[in-house]
Amino acid sequence: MEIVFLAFILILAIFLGFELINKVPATLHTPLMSGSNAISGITLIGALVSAGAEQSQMATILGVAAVTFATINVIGGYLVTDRMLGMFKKKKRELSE
Amino acid sequence: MEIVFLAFILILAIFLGFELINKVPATLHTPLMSGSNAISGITLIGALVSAGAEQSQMATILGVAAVTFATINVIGGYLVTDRMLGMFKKKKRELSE
Amino acid sequence: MNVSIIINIIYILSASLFIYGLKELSSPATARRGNLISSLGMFIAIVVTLFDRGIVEYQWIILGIALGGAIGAAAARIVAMTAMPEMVALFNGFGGLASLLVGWAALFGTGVTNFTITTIFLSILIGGVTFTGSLIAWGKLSGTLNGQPILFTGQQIFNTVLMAAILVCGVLFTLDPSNSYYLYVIIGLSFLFGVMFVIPIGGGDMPVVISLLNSYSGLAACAAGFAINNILLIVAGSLVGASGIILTKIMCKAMNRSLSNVLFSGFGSPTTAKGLIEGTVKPIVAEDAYYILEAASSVLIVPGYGMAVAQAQHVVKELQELLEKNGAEVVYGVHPVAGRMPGHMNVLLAEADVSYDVLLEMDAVNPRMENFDVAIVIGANDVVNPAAREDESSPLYGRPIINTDFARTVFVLKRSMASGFAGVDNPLFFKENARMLFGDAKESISQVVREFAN
Amino acid sequence: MNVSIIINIIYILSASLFIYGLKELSSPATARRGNLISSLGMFIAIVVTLFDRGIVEYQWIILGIALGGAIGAAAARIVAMTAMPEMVALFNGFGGLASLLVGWAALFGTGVTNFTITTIFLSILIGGVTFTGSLIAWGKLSGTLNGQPILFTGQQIFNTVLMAAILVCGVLFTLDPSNSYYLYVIIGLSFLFGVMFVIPIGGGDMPVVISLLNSYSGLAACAAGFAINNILLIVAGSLVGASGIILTKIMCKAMNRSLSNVLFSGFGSPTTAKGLIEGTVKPIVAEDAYYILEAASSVLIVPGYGMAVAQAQHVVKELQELLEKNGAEVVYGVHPVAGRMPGHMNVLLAEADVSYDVLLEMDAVNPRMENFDVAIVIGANDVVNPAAREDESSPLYGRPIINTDFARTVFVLKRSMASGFAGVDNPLFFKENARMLFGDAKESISQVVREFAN
Amino acid sequence: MIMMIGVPKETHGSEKRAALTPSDVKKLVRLGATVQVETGLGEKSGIADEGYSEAGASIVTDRSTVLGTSDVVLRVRKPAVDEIPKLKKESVHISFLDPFKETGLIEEFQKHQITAISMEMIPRTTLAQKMDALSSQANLAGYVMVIIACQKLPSILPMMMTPAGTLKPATVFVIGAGVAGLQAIATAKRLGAKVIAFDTRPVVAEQVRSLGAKFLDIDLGEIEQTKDGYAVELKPEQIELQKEGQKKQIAASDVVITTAQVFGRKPPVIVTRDMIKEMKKGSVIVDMAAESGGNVEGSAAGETIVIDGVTIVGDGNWTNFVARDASVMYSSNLYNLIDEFWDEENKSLKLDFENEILKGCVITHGGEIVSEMVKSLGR
Amino acid sequence: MIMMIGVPKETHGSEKRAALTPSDVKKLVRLGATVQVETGLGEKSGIADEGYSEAGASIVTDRSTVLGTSDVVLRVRKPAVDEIPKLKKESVHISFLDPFKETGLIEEFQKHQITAISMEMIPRTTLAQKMDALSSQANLAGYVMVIIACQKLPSILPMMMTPAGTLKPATVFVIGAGVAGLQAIATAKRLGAKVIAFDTRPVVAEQVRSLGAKFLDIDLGEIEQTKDGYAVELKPEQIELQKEGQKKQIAASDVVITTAQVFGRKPPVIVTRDMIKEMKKGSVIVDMAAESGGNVEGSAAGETIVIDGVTIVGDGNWTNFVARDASVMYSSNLYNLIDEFWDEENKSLKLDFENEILKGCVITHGGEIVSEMVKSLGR
Ligand SMILES: NC(=O)c1ccc[n+]([C@@H]2O[C@H](COP(=O)([O-])OP(=O)(O)OC[C@H]3O[C@@H](n4cnc5c(N)ncnc54)[C@H](OP(=O)(O)O)[C@@H]3O)[C@@H](O)[C@H]2O)c1
Ligand SMILES: NC(=O)c1ccc[n+]([C@@H]2O[C@H](COP(=O)([O-])OP(=O)(O)OC[C@H]3O[C@@H](n4cnc5c(N)ncnc54)[C@H](OP(=O)(O)O)[C@@H]3O)[C@@H](O)[C@H]2O)c1
Ligand SMILES: NC(=O)c1ccc[n+]([C@@H]2O[C@H](COP(=O)([O-])OP(=O)(O)OC[C@H]3O[C@@H](n4cnc5c(N)ncnc54)[C@H](O)[C@@H]3O)[C@@H](O)[C@H]2O)c1
Ligand SMILES: NC(=O)c1ccc[n+]([C@@H]2O[C@H](COP(=O)([O-])OP(=O)(O)OC[C@H]3O[C@@H](n4cnc5c(N)ncnc54)[C@H](O)[C@@H]3O)[C@@H](O)[C@H]2O)c1
Repeated sequence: MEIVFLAFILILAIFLGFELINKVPATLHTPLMSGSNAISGITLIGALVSAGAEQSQMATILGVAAVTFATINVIGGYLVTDRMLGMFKKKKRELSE
Repeated sequence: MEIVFLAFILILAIFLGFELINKVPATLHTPLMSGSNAISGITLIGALVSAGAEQSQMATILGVAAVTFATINVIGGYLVTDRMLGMFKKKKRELSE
Repeated sequence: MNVSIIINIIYILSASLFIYGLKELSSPATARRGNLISSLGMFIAIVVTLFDRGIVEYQWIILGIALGGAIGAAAARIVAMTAMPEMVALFNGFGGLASLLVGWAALFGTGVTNFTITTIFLSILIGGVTFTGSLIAWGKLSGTLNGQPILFTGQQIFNTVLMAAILVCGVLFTLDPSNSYYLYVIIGLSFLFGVMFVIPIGGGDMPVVISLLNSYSGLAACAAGFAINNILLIVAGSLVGASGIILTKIMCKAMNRSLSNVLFSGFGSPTTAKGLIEGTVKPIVAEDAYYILEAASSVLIVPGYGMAVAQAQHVVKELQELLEKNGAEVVYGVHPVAGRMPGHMNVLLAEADVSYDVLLEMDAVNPRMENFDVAIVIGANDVVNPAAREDESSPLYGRPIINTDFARTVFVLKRSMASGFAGVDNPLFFKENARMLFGDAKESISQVVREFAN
Repeated sequence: MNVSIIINIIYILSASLFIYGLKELSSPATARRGNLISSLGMFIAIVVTLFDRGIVEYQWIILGIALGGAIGAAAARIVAMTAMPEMVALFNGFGGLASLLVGWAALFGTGVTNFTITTIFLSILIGGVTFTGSLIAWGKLSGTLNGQPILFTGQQIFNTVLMAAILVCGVLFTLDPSNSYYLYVIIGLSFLFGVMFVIPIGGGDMPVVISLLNSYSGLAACAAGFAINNILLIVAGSLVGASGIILTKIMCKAMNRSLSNVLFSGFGSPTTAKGLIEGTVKPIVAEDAYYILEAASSVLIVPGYGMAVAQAQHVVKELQELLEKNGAEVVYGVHPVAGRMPGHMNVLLAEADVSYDVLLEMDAVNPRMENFDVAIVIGANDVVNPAAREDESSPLYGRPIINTDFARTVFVLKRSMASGFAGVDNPLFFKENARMLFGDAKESISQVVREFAN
Repeated sequence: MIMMIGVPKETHGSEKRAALTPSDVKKLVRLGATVQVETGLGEKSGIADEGYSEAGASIVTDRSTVLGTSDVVLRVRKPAVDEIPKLKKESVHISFLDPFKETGLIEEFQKHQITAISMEMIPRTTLAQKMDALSSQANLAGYVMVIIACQKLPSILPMMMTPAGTLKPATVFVIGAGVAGLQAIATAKRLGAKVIAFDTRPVVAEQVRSLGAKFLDIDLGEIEQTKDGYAVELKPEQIELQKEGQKKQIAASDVVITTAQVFGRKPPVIVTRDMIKEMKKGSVIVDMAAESGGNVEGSAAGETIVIDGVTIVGDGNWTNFVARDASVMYSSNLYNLIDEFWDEENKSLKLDFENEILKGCVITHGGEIVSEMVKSLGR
Repeated sequence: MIMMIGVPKETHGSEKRAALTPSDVKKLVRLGATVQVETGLGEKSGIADEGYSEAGASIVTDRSTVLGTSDVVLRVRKPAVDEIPKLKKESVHISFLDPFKETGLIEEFQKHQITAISMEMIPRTTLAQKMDALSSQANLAGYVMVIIACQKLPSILPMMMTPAGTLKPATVFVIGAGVAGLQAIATAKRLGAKVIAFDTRPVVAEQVRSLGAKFLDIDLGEIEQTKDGYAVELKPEQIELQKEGQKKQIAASDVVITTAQVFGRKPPVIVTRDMIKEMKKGSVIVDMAAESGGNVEGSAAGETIVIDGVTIVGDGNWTNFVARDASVMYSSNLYNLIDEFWDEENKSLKLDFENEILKGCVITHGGEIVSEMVKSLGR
């Protein structure tokens, strides 16, 4: 039964993903890409479970490596996105002053 | 655990519902309302289960009544929507000829 | 894999069809197909449900479906085109009622937990409100009931008390679900609440109310889904619930109102202007004007002093080009006294490089007026005032005008309901086929032009 | 309620934050907040996961997080603004690698069914492709690798064989998950496939590729979610997967290319025009032109013969008004020989009712050229040809021109790369600060005007 | 009895217009009237006798026949006093009459029991607009004045940025933005001039702007306009305020066109000699109403003169420069008037003296002065 | 040695232009030249002597001083032959010269060792555009011809829909859409006329349309243009084709403006008597080149005549109607020419005879004819 639920969730999420991005100005292409890339670092959650579950040494090693890489992705992704958007904001503010 | 899945599904469906209807021309307001009203007749599914489950006489009676009303909603809803949209289409076709 | 999983996989398919159908329904080009797709989703959902292990008795079901199907189909076929909105209201009410019944029936099911009881309560409550609310809306729209908003002192207090009562009953019911007394009270109160909800709203606002109730019936289905633990009900119900609310907001915006203003102001009663002029002023927004223009194959533009004031000639030319590109014939009907000096319109239209070939005199456009799909009156007033033809007491009586009121549809672009040079009211604005596009003419036309671009 | 349910409820919240964040990220006004919201979602998801019953060993986790966090933060801080895209590529690659590792680690988990193995295979495959693909993209963008597309005969066949091999290994692996040999082969092949996927694509198209790989890394996360049975991974992963594909399509559209054209044509290599003229022609679409204009506070419009041919004067005036409404100063720089007769531009601009006050002579605009945020060259060519200043061999040498190439940004609106009256090439089009907005001038400006409207 | 409509040739030397055009002859014939025109009627506006005869009019060589046998006589200008006796008794005479000044003429009409209709007295109501010859002619005059100014000005109106330098646009200042003034504004604007206008009636500002021109704001205190849309006379101190406000604008203008009039009064003097002195050499002033006094100090009726290097055009009779179109419009005004009061059944003109329009424009009837305005003036 | 630039008054009776304006005097002085002008130079174009003296020129009453003491003499029109001997030897003389016809004049220049520069021979290259007086004057002529046509036409150009009926827009047909023709098109278009144009050079069609006017398509077979952008002469059968194609358009036009020219040749006759006969009475034809033969059969040089009821304007010297602006442009052309060849160091004119521009426009130098074109004609 669980698989049904998961499938339902998958389908809904995919539809939602399609709908969310409707019309993006080109200036936002890169930040949006970077921001959603950061979200894809959600695999970190999985990595945490793997790393912490003490299943086997191999799993832990893999898990810790995964945690490291995923964290780079998450932290780096969010910060870079923020920097990009910060520039954008400033330019706009300059104008309004 | 099931409830978690259901809640996830609910949230996603609600977000999706919000996203789906972005910009609707006024000419489509009524058909869209009518069409989504027909979808809300999905309660028919529930009614079918209630009516057919032979839980108790009361449930069956209620279920059958529900089936009847829900069917009116579903059948009537889709047909009316189709009629409305048919009119619309014809007007457009006239033009292109 | 067991049957339940197969059923659920079909449900996923069905939900996808609903989603896709809804998406297509919201664009004119694909709407009809969208409806078809969504009905296909419904069909497979129904068929597959019938295979449910739990369903053992088919005869009653068949009866219910046959009866409901016949009524629904007949109603949908017979109903006059103009009565469709009230028919939708009625259907919606039945949907609400069905949710109420499903919720109720779920009480008799197995594994009734606290959580299920809560959702049963919700499905009964929302279903009941939807039911009576829709009935009232139907009555107001069809004229069975008076369209005027019904307001009385203490209404607010009464409604608050009512809500509190429902809540209390709900809690009691959850604590003791076997006591059907609470159940009946809840059903009764939710019916009453549905009535109270709709009566203070004027007949003119009923479409918005129906849309909102439609959203509610989705929520009711969703609640019923929780009650009987059915994912498809949850998904479809919440889809309708959410999209219905958005649609309601869009409809309010199109009327330039807020939702709360619609629900609580007692506005929206059909109005009649005083004096000889009868009818309702029907405002329109640029977007809708665009949809009508887009479908028009012959368009008459009647410019007046307002076009000059707005300096709208350039955008008017742009609109002309877009309409022509869209396959429509566009001509200008220039009244000899339009503007404030002889040839005023000519000066401006020449500036915008409008070809002389499409500038027609009043006498050239009037005979073919019935054949224009749309006449766009741009900042003209006196020169299209039908009082000159109809109303002997009018100071304009006897002056020839451009009979835009004979065109299939007339758009009047001006900033307000103010009168023109002659200072007399214009019955054109109240005609059945007239739509007012309020705002500075240049702004308004620019907006329409933009719609063409999208 | 047990911990797992609480965790999952938090996950729901976190997913909602991701959804909302993504939505806000796609509009300029809210993008930054969107990113913040999404990071908040990530934060609570991480925190709550740490409470997972299954997690018993924290020291390694802390180490991993600390290390990764430090690297990520440092990289994000240090990277030069211009190097951001390649940084994103790198991050993305790490994300893919992480998914690969998570999938791999899941092999050692409990309850490994056929289904789980399939998803593990998928997460390893997609993760691997994403990893090496992103690395190559990073190399091409940063210049570490040559940006030229690498094409060799038999490439198609090689890739087909590669894919088949992966598939076969996948099946074998699923049948015998304990045999780690297949696993290593799959990892190796997926790495190879990632490389093969990106090398035939030119450096100029890398942003599209990164966006696509980003979508893949979402899918990888999704697959990993199935593998370890984590809803949040599934939801967030599929969100990113789907929205990434849409974004990729949008980016292709903005470049006027199809996705398959980008991926398989070997196009997009940086080009250099022959002869003396150096640099790349950088086309721009109306939408982007709008974003730059929207931020400009002083704009120079330089009209030429092409404006006359396109009869674009009226829309130019409209653009002027919109820019002014937006707070920018707009002036026209009219070159004495622009057009085909003396005063040609004056005739047209007067027709469009452009105030004389904003019509400036060449000598009035040239000294302040550096201060214009944007110079919009509308169908002018010879009169803005810097060869007249720079290139002694040019037949135009010595003729005074409007030095639009000194403005911060120049938009050149014309239909092609064709030359003007004098028949000589124009180095302006290749300058660093020049952007070509190709198309009929009237069309192009109308599009920009529409962007202002939205 | 069929109605005879007669049109004699214009006698005033400089008058080129014809009171009736062939296309309107055709329309009158269609109404059921008989039309006779004097030979050579349309010559000066480029219409041959054949045009008229083809349209259904009879061409008459003898002028007195036209005058003496017609039930309705149409012309442009007021008749010579000595021609009144030649008219058929109780006939209708329609033309410009200048009734406030021409008391002798009015008396003569009275004496011979002629129903005299004055075209300048057509009221400015919505319904009478189509018969309003003052407007139709003023409109053309507005165009003509600009063309004449262009021709006299030693520079061009539009701006031109050329390899041989930039020519600035000429500045045209229009004083009085009634019918003629507005058309002058439109025409100058079309030619690319910088146009500024002034009028005492505040409603005009919006109209000026609706033509894309600028309005000069001068605060004169309270200003009214009559119900017919005419301006009221300014108080002396207001005139001073106006002059002060315009001084700078006049000095900065290449062309000044004055059309300021107050119905039934001598036009105010707005441009004085010292203002002219301040203008650039070669500038042009067109004084629309020079013939009836004018807005410009020193302007000569019917002449173009140069004062302090400034050309002052006071030619008057502006529409004669575009005689063909002017005839078309005037003739159409007359036809609309006749058509309005035509009795379909009897195929004749039936004047209903209770009608608002006729109350205004009929001056004499049955030996009496019937116009209230002219009467009140007579007292 | 400081360079003396002198400007004598124009002697031709109808010439109102001045070869130099005060603002260009100022610029020349800034270059380092001395400028002397004959008294009354700018009178007819509205420039007082004070203007010049304020700008830094000395006002000279004696004409022979101006001629005899100047190193460079500037004027508009070609000089009288008897004034050449009065010029300083080896001085430079810049003006229109009509060098193909004025062989006597050229000889006289040769004899007195004058460097004669002909303004009509400035090549039509990109770089010389700022000195191109033919273009700058033709441009103004285009405007003037339309204004004159407006003034002669008994109707108005724009369309007007009024209570007194609708006036159709006048149709203006422009034959030859070079510099003058294009400006005529633009001006007529501005005034609201329906404008149609024709030219033999196919590239012109787009230019005409870029002004919002229509182009009359007549298929004449192959057509070329010279590298300077001038038209080549048509073959006789092509001229016939053209006439045939234009006939109907001419008959339907209220105004016809002809500017068709072929550089160095007599203009082709395009509008014949029978075409004129087909036109409406009162229509106007403006023949730009009437003075050098003209495009219209029967047009009179320097005069306005009426043939078959059609007014044919052959006045010529068009820019004199806008003498001030014409002077500004011509003067600016001259200044640009001097500036181009000014030697900053020696503060004097330094003519480099290898320069493409000078190769074209210098006719005589050091007693020789140096212009290849004039030379080839002499043989
Ligand atoms: N042609 C002539 O020679 C002449 C001369 C004098 C008088 N008249 C008289 O003027 C009248 C002309 O008739 P008409 O229909 O052209 O004009 P009108 O009757 O005066 O009506 C003009 C309308 O334009 C609207 N308007 C003004 N500014 C606007 C803007 N910026 N955007 C949109 N609408 C705007 C006004 O309504 P809102 O305020 O609601 O926007 C007004 O009702 C006739 O009565 C005629 O007799 C004509
Ligand atoms: N002013 C005068 O009196 C005069 C007289 C004769 C010659 N000239 C010469 O003409 C030239 C004028 O310079 P200029 O810069 O104005 O013009 P230009 O150099 O001729 O360039 C015009 C440009 O406009 C573009 N264009 C044409 N139609 C267009 C359309 N519909 N939409 C967008 N672009 C369009 C063309 O490029 P695409 O084909 O790629 O679109 C062309 O490169 C000078 O060389 C001057 O010497 C001037
Ligand atoms: N109701 C109608 O249908 C109708 C018909 C025709 C005209 N009109 C209106 O009547 C108005 C007057 O028409 P007209 O042109 O025949 O008027 P006019 O010839 O009497 O006067 C010309 C203008 O001069 C102005 N003026 C007077 N004194 C002035 C001063 N001291 N300084 C500056 N300007 C001064 C007047 O205000 C008027 O605008 C117009 O606005 C016109 O729109 C209305
Ligand atoms: N390169 C430059 O910078 C430059 C400078 C000035 C002018 N020009 C170009 O040179 C061209 C000619 O200039 P112009 O006006 O001095 O020429 P022009 O006065 O010699 O001739 C006027 C026009 O008459 C046309 N014509 C000749 N025979 C004709 C016939 N039989 N029927 C109809 N038309 C006929 C010609 O094609 C020309 O367009 C123009 O197009 C102009 O753009 C170029």
